[in-house]
Order: sequence, then structure tokens, then C-alpha cells
Amino acid sequence: APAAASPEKPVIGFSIDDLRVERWARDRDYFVAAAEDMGATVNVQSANADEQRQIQQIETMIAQGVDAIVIVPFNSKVLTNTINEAKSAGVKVVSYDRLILNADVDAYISFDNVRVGEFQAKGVVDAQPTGNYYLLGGSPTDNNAKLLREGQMNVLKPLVDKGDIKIVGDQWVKEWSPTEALSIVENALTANANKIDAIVASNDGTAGGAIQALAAQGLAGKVAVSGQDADLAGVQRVVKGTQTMTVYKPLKQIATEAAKLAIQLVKGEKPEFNAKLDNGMKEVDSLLLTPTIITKENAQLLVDDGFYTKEQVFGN
Amino acid sequence: MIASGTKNFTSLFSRYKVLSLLFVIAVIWLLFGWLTDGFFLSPRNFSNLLRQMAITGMLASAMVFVIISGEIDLSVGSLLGLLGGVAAILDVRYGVPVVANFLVVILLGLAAGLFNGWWVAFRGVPSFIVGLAGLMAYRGVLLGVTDGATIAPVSPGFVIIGQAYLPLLVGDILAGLAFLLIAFLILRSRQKRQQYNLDVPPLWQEVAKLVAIGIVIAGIVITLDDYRGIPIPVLVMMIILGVFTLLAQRTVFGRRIYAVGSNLEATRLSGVNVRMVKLMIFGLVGLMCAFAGLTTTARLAAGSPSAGNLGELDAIASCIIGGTSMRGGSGTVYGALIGALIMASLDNGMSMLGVETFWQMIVKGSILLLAVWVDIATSAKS
Amino acid sequence: MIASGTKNFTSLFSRYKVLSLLFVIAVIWLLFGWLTDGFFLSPRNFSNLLRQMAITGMLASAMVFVIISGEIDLSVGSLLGLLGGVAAILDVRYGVPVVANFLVVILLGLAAGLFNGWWVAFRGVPSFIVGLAGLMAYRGVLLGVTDGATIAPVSPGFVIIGQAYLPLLVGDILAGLAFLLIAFLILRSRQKRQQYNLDVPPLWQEVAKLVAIGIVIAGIVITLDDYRGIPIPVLVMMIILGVFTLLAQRTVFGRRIYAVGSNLEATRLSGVNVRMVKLMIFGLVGLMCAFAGLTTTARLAAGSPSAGNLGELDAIASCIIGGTSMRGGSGTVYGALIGALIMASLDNGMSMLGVETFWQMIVKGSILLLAVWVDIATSAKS
Amino acid sequence: MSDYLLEMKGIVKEFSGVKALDGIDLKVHPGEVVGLCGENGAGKSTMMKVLSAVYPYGTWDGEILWEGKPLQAASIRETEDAGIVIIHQELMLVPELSVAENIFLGREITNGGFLDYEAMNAEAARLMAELKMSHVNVAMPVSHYSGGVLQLIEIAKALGKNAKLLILDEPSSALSQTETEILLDLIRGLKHRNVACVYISHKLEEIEAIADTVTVIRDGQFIGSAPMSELTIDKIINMMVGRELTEKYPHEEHTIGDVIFEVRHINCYDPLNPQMKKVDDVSFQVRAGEILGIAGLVGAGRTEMASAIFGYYKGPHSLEVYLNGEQISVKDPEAAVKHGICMVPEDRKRHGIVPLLGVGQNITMAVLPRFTQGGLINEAAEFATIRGEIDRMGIKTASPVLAIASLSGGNQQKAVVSKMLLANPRVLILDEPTRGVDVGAKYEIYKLIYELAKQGIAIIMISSEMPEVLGISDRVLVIGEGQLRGDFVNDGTLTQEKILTAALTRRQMAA
Ligand SMILES: Nc1ncnc2c1ncn2[C@@H]1O[C@H](COP(=O)(O)OP(=O)(O)OP(=O)(O)O)[C@@H](O)[C@H]1O
Ligand SMILES: Nc1ncnc2c1ncn2[C@@H]1O[C@H](COP(=O)(O)OP(=O)(O)OP(=O)(O)O)[C@@H](O)[C@H]1O
Ligand SMILES: [Mg+2]
Ligand SMILES: [Mg+2]
Repeated sequence: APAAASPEKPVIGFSIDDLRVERWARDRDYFVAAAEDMGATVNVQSANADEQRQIQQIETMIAQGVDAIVIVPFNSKVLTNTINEAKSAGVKVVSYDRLILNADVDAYISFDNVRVGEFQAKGVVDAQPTGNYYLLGGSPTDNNAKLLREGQMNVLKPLVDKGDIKIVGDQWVKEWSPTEALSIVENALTANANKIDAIVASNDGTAGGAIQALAAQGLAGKVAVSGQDADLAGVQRVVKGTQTMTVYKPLKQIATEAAKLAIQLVKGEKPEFNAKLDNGMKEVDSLLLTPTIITKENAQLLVDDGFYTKEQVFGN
Repeated sequence: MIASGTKNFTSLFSRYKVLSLLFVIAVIWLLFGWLTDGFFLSPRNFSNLLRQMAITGMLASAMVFVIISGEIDLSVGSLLGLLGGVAAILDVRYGVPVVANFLVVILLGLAAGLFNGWWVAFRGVPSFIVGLAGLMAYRGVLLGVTDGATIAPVSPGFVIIGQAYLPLLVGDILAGLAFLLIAFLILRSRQKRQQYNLDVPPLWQEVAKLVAIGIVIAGIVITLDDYRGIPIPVLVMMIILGVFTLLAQRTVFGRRIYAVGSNLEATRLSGVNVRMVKLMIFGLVGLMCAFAGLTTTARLAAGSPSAGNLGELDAIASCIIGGTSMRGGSGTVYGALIGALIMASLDNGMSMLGVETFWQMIVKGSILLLAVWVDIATSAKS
Repeated sequence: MIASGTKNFTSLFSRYKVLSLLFVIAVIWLLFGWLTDGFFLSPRNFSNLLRQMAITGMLASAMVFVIISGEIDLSVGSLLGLLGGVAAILDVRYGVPVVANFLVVILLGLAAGLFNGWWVAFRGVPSFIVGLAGLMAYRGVLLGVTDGATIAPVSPGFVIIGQAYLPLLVGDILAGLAFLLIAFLILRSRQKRQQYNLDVPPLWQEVAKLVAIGIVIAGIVITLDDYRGIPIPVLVMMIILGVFTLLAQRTVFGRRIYAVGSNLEATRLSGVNVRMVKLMIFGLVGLMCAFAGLTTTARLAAGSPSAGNLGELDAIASCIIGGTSMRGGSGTVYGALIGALIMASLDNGMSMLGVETFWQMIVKGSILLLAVWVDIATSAKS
Repeated sequence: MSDYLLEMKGIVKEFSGVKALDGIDLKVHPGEVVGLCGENGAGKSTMMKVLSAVYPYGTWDGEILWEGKPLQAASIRETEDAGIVIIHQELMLVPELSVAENIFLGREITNGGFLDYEAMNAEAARLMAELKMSHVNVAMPVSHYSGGVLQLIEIAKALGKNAKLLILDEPSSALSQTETEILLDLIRGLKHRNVACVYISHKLEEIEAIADTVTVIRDGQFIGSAPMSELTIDKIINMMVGRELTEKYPHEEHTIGDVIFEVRHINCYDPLNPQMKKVDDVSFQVRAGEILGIAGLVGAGRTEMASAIFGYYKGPHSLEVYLNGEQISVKDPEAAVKHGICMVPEDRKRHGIVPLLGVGQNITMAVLPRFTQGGLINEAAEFATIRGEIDRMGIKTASPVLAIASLSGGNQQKAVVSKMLLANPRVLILDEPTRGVDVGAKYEIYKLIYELAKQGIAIIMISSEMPEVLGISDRVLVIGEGQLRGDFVNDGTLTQEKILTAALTRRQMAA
């Protein structure tokens, strides 16, 4: 039950895009742990990848009287009204991981999706600098999938123009569904007579589907495949060599920093920022963190970071 | 239904049906009110609740006719998204004035609805397939026109219909007018019945009924005023409720919807143009998709490619929770809205409590089942 | 249907219905074959196509009974996901031997199906609501048990049922046996009819039919053998097709499914336990969800929390494309599978061509509509 | 020429290759009542559907002249506008709408765009009163009523339209004598207003009483047409079936044994109004081999009583059932059938047929497990049985796999009766078993009833056709307003008057 808010024992609302995705579940765990350590109460909500739902949840949090709301927006462009409401109710707003646009947010803390997309493309290009590339986008209705693609193209476009690589196909995976990714790659392999050298997949789930299709053709490990999120299954594939890379975002760090930031804002303290970003309405005080490319070589990092255990990553 | 002496029986019965729904709502509200230390029952949250149910409510108000007529429409979510997206594009990219924009989108909605209806009524394609095709195709068009990106920021004049509140005085006056209209209708009907020498219920009964209605209206308005007044989308929904209830109960078209769903063959053999009825129902749905789409875009202040996703399921569920039979022939608009309110209450209450997502899904599923079961079990006994 | 002299009529008619579906498939295949320079029509892609339709096909085979009986089940996608997830957890976390694992999951599926059916048959809750509740709740449980994470890697023994192929010889022998079984059934039925002094069709007609069946079976097997043989999921689907067709056409239970869907009251008054029939239909659905869930997990070599999402819509669409009436009382299992094949062909062909997503959605929606319309328009004439 | 209101010439109508009508003529003068007779499946209903454009112009061959001008209607609307109004053989009411709304469906009264319920209710009440049904609440949904009342609502609906020609397709099959009389009087009244009628009925006494001219068809062929004054019932029967039918009720000796079935204290209450009793403490016994007729006026509560015994009464009810002296519980039809209690329900369309299944599949529905062999249905054995039943009952169907919905009404009824006969009942309840069945086939059904009685089966036959009750029952119970008001042995002295008097006499005290 929600406790009455006070600066000493602040109540923080944490509205997350989609807790059905492993990565966000981890963010939540770290965030809640950090905030509670600092004496705050947290109400976590998942919008299940639905902007309408997210707005309703934020409204509900405002009605409930929280002191600050940390938001992982599903769609960063649709929260203008809601954040106006939060501000007029005196609630502090932190934009988490994705920058909320055209809105009066107090702070932003992130790994940037365009950056992640660039990492993905770069990871694949490093492993397979030339040849036939297949692009496997995320959900066609998900704004973030677009941002990832933007980043990927930043890297790939010059190489395509140079003639090093050739993009032989480009499909979006509905609802990030691994099953659908599997079918798409099966078809792509058939259509291209297996002549595909690299697949730029946008997250580990779809990468998993793609690799199953490759495995059926005995191509797993021979084709470069990207990913994102450092899902356990993804990391295991990276270690095994069937997936080229995944993107690790030190979640503990971002979650802990975000919790700290939110509480400082509530208490009227001045948090430390390292950048200012324009979100269309104002220059938002920002704290930018760097994601890491995980390949077979540096997978140990995840163990060192306490993200996974050694057994989980490397087996027994 | 506007009850009357000879209808005592049915009206009592149907009142019971509403009562069992209201009972479900009361239990849910009290439970959440208790669990959230009263936050759930605050005027502000009541206002939120009504706003949150408005979009589903608009869809459900038209969907209920589709289901009564024995059909189904799965395309509403996508059509809502498409129309909202078009509105956003017209506003953001082309700067079309708000009123013109609304008109265009409403006409588009009507046209799309009629197009769906044409396939069902005149080409004999099962509505499930037409809806499924629409579900895909309309979403596809939306992705095509928006290129998968969110269209923002929508102009402030547009945002009003999603976010603004009616000035308190205007709201109060409207509520008063609505009450007077209802009173007028009831009394005129009474007078007519006397004129035709039909039974009339005792005067005190009619008065008691009017008083009850007055209290409900006043209760809603006062609570909403206690926060900021009547939100525009809620106003729109209420007007739709009134108009559609009248349409269902008191117009030729409305009664024919029930007739078509209850016994299509008999209706056809009575010389009714059943195809036209079906066509018009789908037209109505298109219209409501336009309203819902505009409201969504206004609320988001943006046109999103995923807007309205799964909206069809919410709308259908609202209708059925509200007592509409999947077999056609029976159902009410207010039932559908109460259904939407139940669903919104569950979402709202659980998110207030910070219940974990997976628990929310489980609880929502279970309560859905139980609510409908309670409804069935109690109304079977009465 | 196993045709027979007196059935000439209906069988001719239903053959026409199949023909119009086959015509739709032929057009789609030829078109894609031409557009993809023949890649679409290669044995390898044929194998892919059948594998890609297998999961939807399994769901549709049971869904068709639900729809024939006048109900609907929206929970299949989530139940599939849940059962697949449980199988993955048992395998990955607890190392349960594959066979035991399958047994547990199949029993779980049956239990879940019966649970759904119990609410529909014995508690009188509309199946739409039971399904919707299941859609949410089962997915919720899945998220709860997996904590939203993909469960991998599944053991190789498990993966076989999703990815492996039957050895060529075994496949050929099985196909031969299937053919012999069909021949035996046809001839025994013929002999029985003679014994009861009923009309029998001319011998050449039966022989011609058998030859046609033989050619189809041989064609499928030879094409599949040309790639790697019969994929296990395709084998499972074929067995389900055979068993369910027999169930529908030649068993008391099957006949009663049609009766219940056509007129529940009359069936009940004939002394049939209609509730039991409904309960069993849902049990069957649960069973098929287990099969589909296991296959999905095997194919992905992982239990994914989003597996089976929207699977219910695909399954229902397959049934309806395949000529099952939403009003209950009519439909066939093979029709549903052909429906699934049409949908898979569209997805497969367009993704091969690299058509843009939004175009894919528009085209798929339009073709769905047109295919069903062609089916209706042609069969109305015959 | 044009002194005819209607001329139908050489009408031919085919259903997928089978000719249901093969060149039939029909002529009607203004104000004339034409009786249309023929066996089940002769084509009477089809003919009327052609006339009323249920089958629109172009789907049949031949010519229709209406008031001397060709009528080529594409829709029912057009024929109604022309003044042709039809009451279909199968009820065509919308259960969820009120009685008044049904009566005005398709031509609702509006006032400023809104329905004028007051006017519609008042007018509907007037129409129902004309049919002596003023107790019917016209604001109630139709689903609240059953049996004869529905038929009368249907008639009221037709009366409300301004007809020049009223087609009544077996309007009296669910009516008792009293209501039939009212109906016939009404038709006479219409005649005075120069409204013509085509009256279809298998109750030839009615034809004799009302028709000016009789047209007979057989197997889709025109047989003849003559003024009623030149005809007798026997002549009509001769034309219909092509042979003499000397007696209408077979009399076969059968021995009546001990009491095998008894019901005590049947009480049924209205499903919507639990205060209202539909059946009031009725108890009775039936002996093995006895044919017990149950007579009463429409709405007496006989159907309710039967459905309570068979375990499917919807409202609150209580009763005790004894089979061979032992009390049994019949909680649903399944249990009833298990105990050997079978029933042919009154409402064929709702409770009798499974429309999409074939005729044969309907017939074997209750006994399907009998044909299984190793889990599979032995279709050949099933077909042999079906064939036998179709022959025995004389069901006219193009094929045993034809969907039963496309059979003529009477033939559907025969199939439903056959279904229950196959179930080897010990007690057989027949609720209006000969409803819509032609005279020849009725005779066959009576013979079957005797056949069963001879086998020691107890038979309870509810019928509104008084001559039928008197013709074949051993004993007659009379029900009036839900009470048992008479128990007569049918020893030759029982008359219709006695039964009617009993039905209308209110008991002083419940027994
Ligand atoms: N839709 C249909 N499809 C196929 N055959 C039909 C259809 N409708 C009627 N028939 C056939 O046409 C013939 C005439 O039927 P019709 O209903 O006109 O008979 P009827 O004279 O009214 O008989 P009854 O006295 O039993 O009502 C029957 O053999 C019937 O099976
Ligand atoms: N006096 C009445 N007031 C209201 N409804 C009545 C009245 N009489 C009959 N009914 C309606 O008619 C129905 C009974 O009709 P039905 O004709 O089936 O009775 P029945 O005794 O079986 O007579 P029958 O079998 O001769 O038709 C009841 O369900 C009731 O709704
Ligand atoms: Mg007839
Ligand atoms: Mg009766």
C-alpha cells in the first residue's frame, strides 16, 4: 500500500515500458533495491508496450500522490500532456533510458537507442566486414525499433555505398516475436540459397529465432548475428559462438543512479549531470552512461559485474 | 429501457441485471478503496477512471450494436489507430485547422465503416474475416503513412478534446438540461399512455425513479467538479450513451438491430432490408472509431503507430461483461459502458496498488471470469 | 468425407468447396513462384511452408471443433505459450527427461482445456469471456514462472520434435501405410454397404478416388523427400488431420459436435449430454495447445514468454478461411488446415520477396478478404 | 380474365435439380377463400413462397398475374406493398422483441423520428383482442410465450397489414378448436371486406368449413381445382393421396397392463414470475400399453407439464416421478432418455430438428452409439436403419443426407417422431405429434402408436386436435389453467363437449 509521501520517506513511481521483457525486470530489481536502501518506497508499473496504458498508469500515480515518477517511455513522443499534469501536481519527472520528447522533464538518464543500434551494426561489421547482410528489425509499431534501425544504418550506409556489403533483405518482426523471426530467416535463407553472411537482429529474442533457422541449415556460428539486452540465452549463445555479439547495458549502474537522482530531486538537492540534451521543449539535464558490446572475448565482464553467475554464462 | 406499468416485469428483471453489474463494481471499488487507503475513491481518481474508460467506452457503444446484430468487428482497434494517425498527420504535417481536420477524419471513419459493412452485408463475407482483414490492412496503412514513427506534437487546439475540462458552470447547466430532458421524456410517455388508455404506473413510482436518476447525475457531476469538472472525452461519451440508448430503444433502426440479431430470417421475411441495417451498423462503428481515434490522438498529443492496439478485444469484452449476448439479439449500451468501467477500474486499482504485471494479468483474467459468472448466476435466479 | 453413393450430392458440393480453396492456393503459389523465380516452389520452401504452418495447423485442428460447436476459444495462444514455457523450464531448470516432460505438459494442457470447458459447459459463462480470461491469465502465469526471461537452451532430445526430419525410408513406409489404411477404410465401407444392400458407387469411381489420394500423398512425400524428408511437426500435423477427420466424420462424439453447434436445444432433448460434449471439445483444444506449445519450444530451442502471441487469431482465421461457419454447425478439419496453409503461404511468400511490412499487412488483409469471398461466391453458385 | 385477383400459371421451382413444383396453376378471385391441399412435401409452402417473393422473380419459371398485371417482385417488400401477406408455416417471430414490436416489424409507427410505442401497443392490443387474446401482454418479449399464442401473434401481425390476399400456411396446426373457430370467423369477416385468402391446412374439416374453392397438388403437380360445394373431405383426400382412405383412425386391439409410470404433484411456475403457477399440482398414472390422451385449451399448461416430466422446464418447478413403482430423478433430458422416457417436443424448429444435419443423422441422433463398432460409426448399418425409417414413416426426401431444414414441415415432423421411436422408449410423451402432418401420414403415425402400445409402452399424447384425442386414446386427461380437470375413460361415450366443459369448469378445491 502506498505510504503518505514526505521528503524523508519519498514515494517514487516507476513506470516501465514492458516488464515482460527480461531486461526491464532487471532494471526494476536494481532500482527498487537502490531506492529502498535510500529510504524510499517504490510503486512499479508495466505498461506492457502500450502507450495508452502507460499514460493511465502515470495518471494513477499522480492521483496517488507520489513525489517523483521515473518513466521508461514506450513511446517517447506521447507523454507531453501527462507530464504537464505531473508538473502541475508538483511531481518530479525523470526520463529513464529513453528521452521523453516535447515535455517538461526534470532529468534524463540513459543509454541511447540510436547508439545501441550503431553498436549492433558495428559488432556485425567487425565480424563480417563484407558480404550479404539481412536486417531483422523489431516490432514495426514500436518507435524504439525505428531508433535502433536508425543507428544501424548510420554504420551500414557508408559501407553499402562503398559496395562492401549488400543488404539482401529487410523485414520487421511483429511484436518482437522469436517465432516470427525464425520463419522470416528460414524464408530469407531459402530465397537467397543460404547466401547470407550476416544478420543484424535488433534484440536477443529475435536473434535467437534467427539462429535456430541458421542451425537448421548448419550455418549457426558461420553467420554473424547481432543482438541486444544481454539476455541469458543470448549471452550463452555468444559464448557458444552462434551469436556474434550482444549489447550490455550496466543496468545496476543506471538503475542505482536513477534512484539516487530521483530522490535528490525530491529532496531539492542538485544531482550531478554530464550533459544537456534538447528534447524539443527544453535543454534537459542528462546523465549519459555507456553501453558495452559483449562478445565471446569479454563475456567474463558480465560475471565480474555480478550480472550473471559464472555457471550461468559458461556452464559447468 | 424506459419502464412502464405493463413492462414492470421485464424492467424489474433488466434492472436486476444492471444491479448485479453495479454490485460487481461496488465490490471492486470498495476493495480498492480500502486497499489504497481511500486514494482509489478520491474525486481525482474518479475523474481519471472515467477518462481512462472513455476511449474503450466509445468503441464499445458501437460494438454493442454489432454484437447485438449477431456480428463482430475486429478492425476497430486498427481503424482507431489509422484515423488517429491521419488526424495527427493532417495537423502536424499539413496544419489543417482543427475543425476541418475533425470533419475529414469523421467522414473517413464513416467511409471505412461502411466499406467493412458492405463486405459483410452485400458480399456475404463473415464479419470475423472482414474484421481480421481490416485489423491487418488498416494497421498496415497506418504504418505506411506514418512510416512507423510517432507523429508529434499535435497542436494545442486539438489536444483540448482529449485533455480539457468543461468549465464547472457549463457542466452543471448541461447536467441540469440532461435531467430535464429525461424527466420530460418520462412524463410525456406517461401522458401518452393515459391518452391511449394503457396502464400507467403509480405516480410516486415515476417520481422515485426520477429522483434516483437525479441523484446519480448530481453525484457524478459533483464528484467531477470536486476535481476539475467534466473532462471533454467523458462528456462525449455521455452524449454518445444518451443518443445511442435512445437509438436502441426508441428508433426503427435500433429495434431492427435487435430483430436482425435475434432472428435474421424472420426479420427479412417481415420485409425489413436487413442488409441496409447491417451496413448502417458498421457505418456507426466507423464513426465511433473516428471519435475514439481523435480522442486518442488528443490525449497522446501525438499520432502513434501502435495506438488502439488490441482495442477491439477491450471493446468486445466490455460489451460482454455488460450483458450483451454473443449469440446476438440482446444487449444494452449502458451495459457496455459499465463493462468498460469495470475493466478500467481493475487496471486503475491494480496499478495504484503496484501489483506486479503478471499478477495483474492473472487477477484481471480471473475477475473478468468471476464478474460475468456472478452476473449470470444472479440473473438466472431472479 | 468418405463419400458414398447416397452422399454423392453433399460430397460433390463439399468437394467444390475444397476445390475453390485449392484454386486460391494455386493462384497464390503460382504468383509467388513466378515472382521469386521459382524459389517459392522449391522442395525446400515447400518443406518450410509446411513446417511454418504446423503450429497454427495444430491449433486450428482443434479450434475448428470449438467453432463448429458454436463457441470460440481465445486462450489458445497464451495456453500454447504457457505450456511451451513450462516444458522449457522442466527441461532447462529441472532436467526432466524428455518423454516425462512431454507427458506432464500434455496432461497439463488437457487439464487447462477441461478447466476452460468446465466454465463454459457447466457454469454457463460465454466462451468468449472464458477465453479472454485465459488469454490474460495464462500469459500472466507464463510471465510469472519465467519472470519474463527466455528459457534456453533446451536439450537436443527435445529439439528433435521441432526440427528433425523423419528418415526417408521411414517416411515412405508411413505414407504407404497411411495409403493402405485409407484404401482399407474405403473398401470395407463399400463391402459393408453391399452387405446391407445399400447403393454402392461404381468400382471405377472408388478406384479413381484412391488413385487421386495416392497421387497427392506420393506428391507430398516425394517433394519433401527431395529436401530432407518429412519434418516431425508436419508428421504430427498429418496424424492429427487423419485422427480428427475420422473423429469428426465417424464417431459419435464428432457427430454430436456438429449437432450441438447446429441446434443445442434439440440435441439436448434427444438425450445427448451436451455439456459433456462441450467439455470434451475444450479438453481437445487443451491437448492441441500442448502439442503446439511443445513444437514451438522445440523449434525455438527455447521457451519464450511471447510464444503464441496472437496465435488464437491465426487459428480462428484458418478455420474460417477453410469454410467453417462462425454460426456453428459446419466446418472441416482439412478445411482449417488448408486455411492455415493459405495464411502461411502469404507470410512466407511476402517475406521471401522482402515486401515492406506495411505492404505485407495490407496485402495479407486484402487477400484474406478476397480468398474468403472467392470461396463464398463460387460455392454459392455450385 | 381480370376478374381474378391472382393467377399463377405453370409455376416450376427446382431445388438443386429436384423439381418441387412442376407446372402448378392457382387462381383466386377477390374475396375468395381458396383451400390449398396436398400431402406433406407436395409443394404447398413452396408455391406460397414463390408467390410472396421469398423466392424472388427469376428463381422460378412460370407467370404470376396480380390484378391482371404481371407480378415480378424481387422482394417481400414489393409483394407486401401490392397487398400479398403471408403467414409462414414455421413461426417467423423475433423472440427478443415485444409482441407489439413483432406485430409492427417492418412497418413501425414513428412520431418525429422516434417509435411511438404507445400507439403501437394500443393497436397491437386491439389486434390481439380481436383474436380473443386480450390477456397477452403486448409489451412482453415474444420469448415469454409459446405454442398457440405465438401462432396467434403471427396472425395478428398479418392482420395488421392491409392485405388484399392473405396466405395462411397451416395457421391452425398449433391451435385448438376454440382458437381455430375464432380464426375462421375472422377470415369470414375479411371476406366481407373483399379480402381473399389462400388457406393451407391438413385439417380438412377447416377447409370444408371455410373454403370456396379447393386446389389440390401432389408431388409438385397440379391435380385439380373445384368449388367446395362439389367436393367432400373424402374426395379431397382421394385427390391428395391418389387412393381411398376409408378410416382416419386405425383401431387395433392392445392389452393394457399395470401402472408403469406415475407422476405426482407437478407444480410449475412461470420462469419470470415465480408467483404465477403454470401447472398446479397435477398427478396421474399411465399403464403399460395404455394410450393416454391429454386435452386442453391452448395455454392450458400441457407443454409445461410435459417439459417438467422430461426434465427441461426452465422455470422453478417440483414433481415426483415413479417408474415401475420406484421413484426416479429426472433432472435433465439425458436422464429421462436413460430411463426410457422419451419425448417428441411441440416446437419442432426449436426443440426438434438439428437443421444442418442430414435427415438420417437427425433420425439416428438419440441412438447413435448403437451403431459404433470399435469406436467408429458403422455408417452402412446406420444407413440401413435410416433407410428403414424413411420408408416406414414415408418421409419424402431427395436423399437421406439432405439437410433436414430443406424438408417440408410435415416431413420434418415425421423425422422427429422417428428419432424418438428408435430410442426404444418405455414411456413415450408426444406433444402434438401430428402437427402439420397430412392425413395419410397421420394414419401411419397412429398405427405406429398402436404398434408401440402393443409392445407395452405407455404413451402420453398431448393434442389440441380433439378428434384425434378421441380417436385413439384409451383414456383422456383434461387440463385447464394448469389444473387437472377431468380423467375420462374413452369408452365411446366421451364427446368433445364433455371435454370442453371439463376444461372450462373451474374446480372448487384442488384435490
Ligand atoms: N430449400 C430447399 N432445398 C431443397 N429442397 C426443398 C427446399 N425447400 C423445399 N424443398 C422440397 O420441396 C418439396 C416441397 O416442399 P414444401 O415445403 O413446399 O411442401 P408442403 O407441401 O408445404 O408440405 P407440408 O405439408 O409438409 O408443409 C419437398 O420435397 C421439400 O423437400
Ligand atoms: N392466460 C395467459 N396469460 C399469459 N400467457 C399465457 C396465458 N395462457 C397461455 N399463455 C402463454 O402460453 C404458453 C402456453 O402455451 P401452450 O399453447 O404451449 O400451452 P399448452 O397447454 O401446451 O397448450 P398447447 O399445447 O395446446 O399449445 C405459456 O407459456 C404462456 O406464456
Ligand atoms: Mg408446408
Ligand atoms: Mg403445448
